[in-house]
Order: sequence, then C-alpha cells, then structure tokens
Amino acid sequence: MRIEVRFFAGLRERLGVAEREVSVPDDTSIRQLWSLVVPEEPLPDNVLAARNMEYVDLSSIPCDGDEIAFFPPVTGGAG
Amino acid sequence: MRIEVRFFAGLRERLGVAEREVSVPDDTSIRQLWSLVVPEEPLPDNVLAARNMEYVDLSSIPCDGDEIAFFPPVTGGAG
Amino acid sequence: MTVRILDAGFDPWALLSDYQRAGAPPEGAYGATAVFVGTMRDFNEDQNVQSLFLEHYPGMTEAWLEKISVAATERWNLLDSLIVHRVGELHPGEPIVLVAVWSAHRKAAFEASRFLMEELKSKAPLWKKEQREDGARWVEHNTPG
Amino acid sequence: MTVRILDAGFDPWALLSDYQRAGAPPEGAYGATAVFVGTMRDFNEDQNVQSLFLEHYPGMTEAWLEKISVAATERWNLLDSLIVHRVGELHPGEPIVLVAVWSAHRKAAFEASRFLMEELKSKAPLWKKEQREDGARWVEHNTPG
Repeated sequence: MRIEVRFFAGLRERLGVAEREVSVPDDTSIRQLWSLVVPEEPLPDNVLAARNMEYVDLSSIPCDGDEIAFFPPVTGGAG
Repeated sequence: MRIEVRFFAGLRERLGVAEREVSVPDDTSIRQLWSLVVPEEPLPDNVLAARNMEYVDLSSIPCDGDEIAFFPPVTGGAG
Repeated sequence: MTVRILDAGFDPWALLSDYQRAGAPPEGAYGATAVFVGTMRDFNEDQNVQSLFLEHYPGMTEAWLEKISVAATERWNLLDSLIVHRVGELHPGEPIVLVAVWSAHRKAAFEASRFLMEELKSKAPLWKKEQREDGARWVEHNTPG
Repeated sequence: MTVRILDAGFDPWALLSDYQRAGAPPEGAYGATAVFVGTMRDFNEDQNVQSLFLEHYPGMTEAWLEKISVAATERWNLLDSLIVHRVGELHPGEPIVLVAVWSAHRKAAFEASRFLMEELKSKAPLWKKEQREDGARWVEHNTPG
C-alpha cells in the first residue's frame, strides 16, 4: 500500500524531510512504518502520530492512501 | 453623637429616604440606630450595613461624624 | 490597577485596546490576559427584561472594587487588573461589567478573573432594578457562579 | 463557532469587536463572555527570547480546534466560541492565541474558556521554536496550566 508520510517541527528538521510517499507491505503498523521510512533513527519515546489528521495509536495499521504524520509533543498556545 | 445615615436601592425607595443626619446617644449600636431612624419598620433580616464605606457588623458602635449606610443584598455584575 | 464606574455605555474591546495601548500593563512582561464581560440579557428567570437601572454607592463601590483588586494582585501576583462597571439605565445587549487581569502565566489569570467576578457579584455595593412588561422590581439577590 | 489560523499579527480586541458587530453571537442572548489572550513574553525559563517561530499542521490544527470547540459547546451549552491562533514568526508583545466563549451564565464561560486553552495547549498540533541570544531551539513541551 502507498502511504504519505509527514514530519513536523524538530522532527522534520532533524530528519531533513517534511514529507515522503512510500510503498509498504499491507498490515504495516505505524510503528513499523517509521522503521521502514527512517531506518537510521529509533522511534522517539514521546513521538505523536496522526492518521489522516486524527491522533492515532502507534500500533494501529493504516490503509492504502492514508496520510500518516509523526511529530514531537505539541507546544502551541501561550500563557 | 451625630451620624449621617444613608439608604440605598429598594430600601431607599421603600422608606422614601436617601440620607438623613441624626443625633443619637453615644454607644448606640448600628442595629439600635436603625430603630431610632426608622421606628416604624423592623430591621430586614438580610440588610447589610457599612460604616464609612466599609462593611460592618450590626452590633458595632459608630463614632461621632460617621456615615452609616443600610442596603439590601447586592445584585451587581452580570452573567 | 484600575477601577472605573461609568454612567454611559462602553465598548469593552475598544476600552481594552486603549488601556493596553496606553502601556499598562508593560508589553513583553505578561503572557496571559483573562477577560470577563457581563452583558445585559433580554431575559431573566424566563421573563422579558426591557431595561435595567443600576444603582451604586459612590465611593464605597469603587473602594470595594479596589480592595478586591489588591487582594487578587497579591494572591496571584498579577501584573495589572482592570474593573469597569456600568451604572444608570441599560438596555439588552449592553455590557454591564468588564474584568480583565494580566499575569505571566494563564493559571493565575483564569483564577484571578473568576475570583474578581465572584467577589464583585457577592459584595460590591451595586443594585439592579429590572423593568419588565408587568412593571419594575428590584432584583432580590444574585445567583451563585 | 469559528476557528482561524493567522500568519500575520492580529489585535485581539479589534478582532472581537468585529466578530461581535457581525452579529455572532446574537445580542441579548448571552450574559457572559470569557476571553483568554496568550501573548509572547520576552522571557521563558529565565532566558531572553528574541523571536518565536510557530509551525502548524495545516488541516489537522484547524480540525483539532474545531473538535474541542464542539466538545465545549456541547458540554457547557455555549452560544458561540472563537479560537484564533498565530503561526509564523512572532516577536515579544504579540498575541499568539485568542480564545473567546459566549454563554448565558458566567460559570459556563469561565469553565469553557479554561477547558479550551488546556485542550489547545496539550493537543493542538502547533510547535514553537525560540530564537534566543545563544541560538534557536524547539520548545520541548508545554507547562501544565
């Protein structure tokens, strides 16, 4: 299946990639997806993931055509 | 001693008096002051009193020249 | 720390804009601003209210609002506070009260603004008289927040 | 119920004034408006911050803010809500976030505005990079409110 993978903020900068379309075996979990896309880097402990712009568990399995985003803890707002 | 007595809001309207300077015996408490100024009307249960613009207990005793105000429960603000 | 009693209508947002532009509180120092605006509704306890008359105790009302501002400033280490309250005749949709506080962090701002409104409603010497279809009457007590 | 992501500076008070003047929420229906504005401070954890870059996830950020707006509206029976968040480069004194809610009574407004800020800070996909004297660094986590 084909997955659109996106990275944000510090993760995007460190990995040097904002988005990449990849082809992975069916039944690839989001955790496994990371290892396939960024084999040189272990999955950070505090990483967050979203599937089609909704928070998702790392153990869940995306569908063909999904957009999967990885990002660090959020730091929006103020005060 | 001379006391400036003031009434506000519903109390002012009902009694038909906003302020009145009275002369009362020394050691007159605020509760007794009411009876001297408004003998025809019992002191309302929920009445509040202020001495020189600060909340005060009805049992306290004012000094010569004090301003004593009586008013109903407050209803300011909104929401 | 500012307290104002106004006998004419006011726009809370224009007032806040002017207040901040005048440099109080100092820019860059505060991270959190919490504002509450209480507005006259056109109903109360399921009855239509056509207008409202607000009476105050000149001198004591300001003193009470200053007293609670000092208490909030000390308790939450506020950088600034502003309380504005209308008196006189009001109509539905008009702002009655504005409370604003500025602090470094949001927890203080949220808690202090709520504290000020509760202290204002429970003890500031202000009284409302409602004009309804069936006549005028003094509001007897405030509802708890 | 409105959510806006802005990539240029905004005046929270002018924005609120325009929003209310445009008739949302309906005048006379609401008695309580609670507003929170988060502003960029010139310090964080005792270090000077010269500027800030705010990144978001276009689409997901808006979706999350709409989701929490719906949750707050249902839970507190709000009459309206408005969330505005800056992205891009900011300097000290500039507003970062505005949250405003309108309700019949103040309890709902106080609670809902605080809820929205906590939900926004803990889960809205937004990230800050601080430019300090000693270089730039991504902020690692938000402090609890």
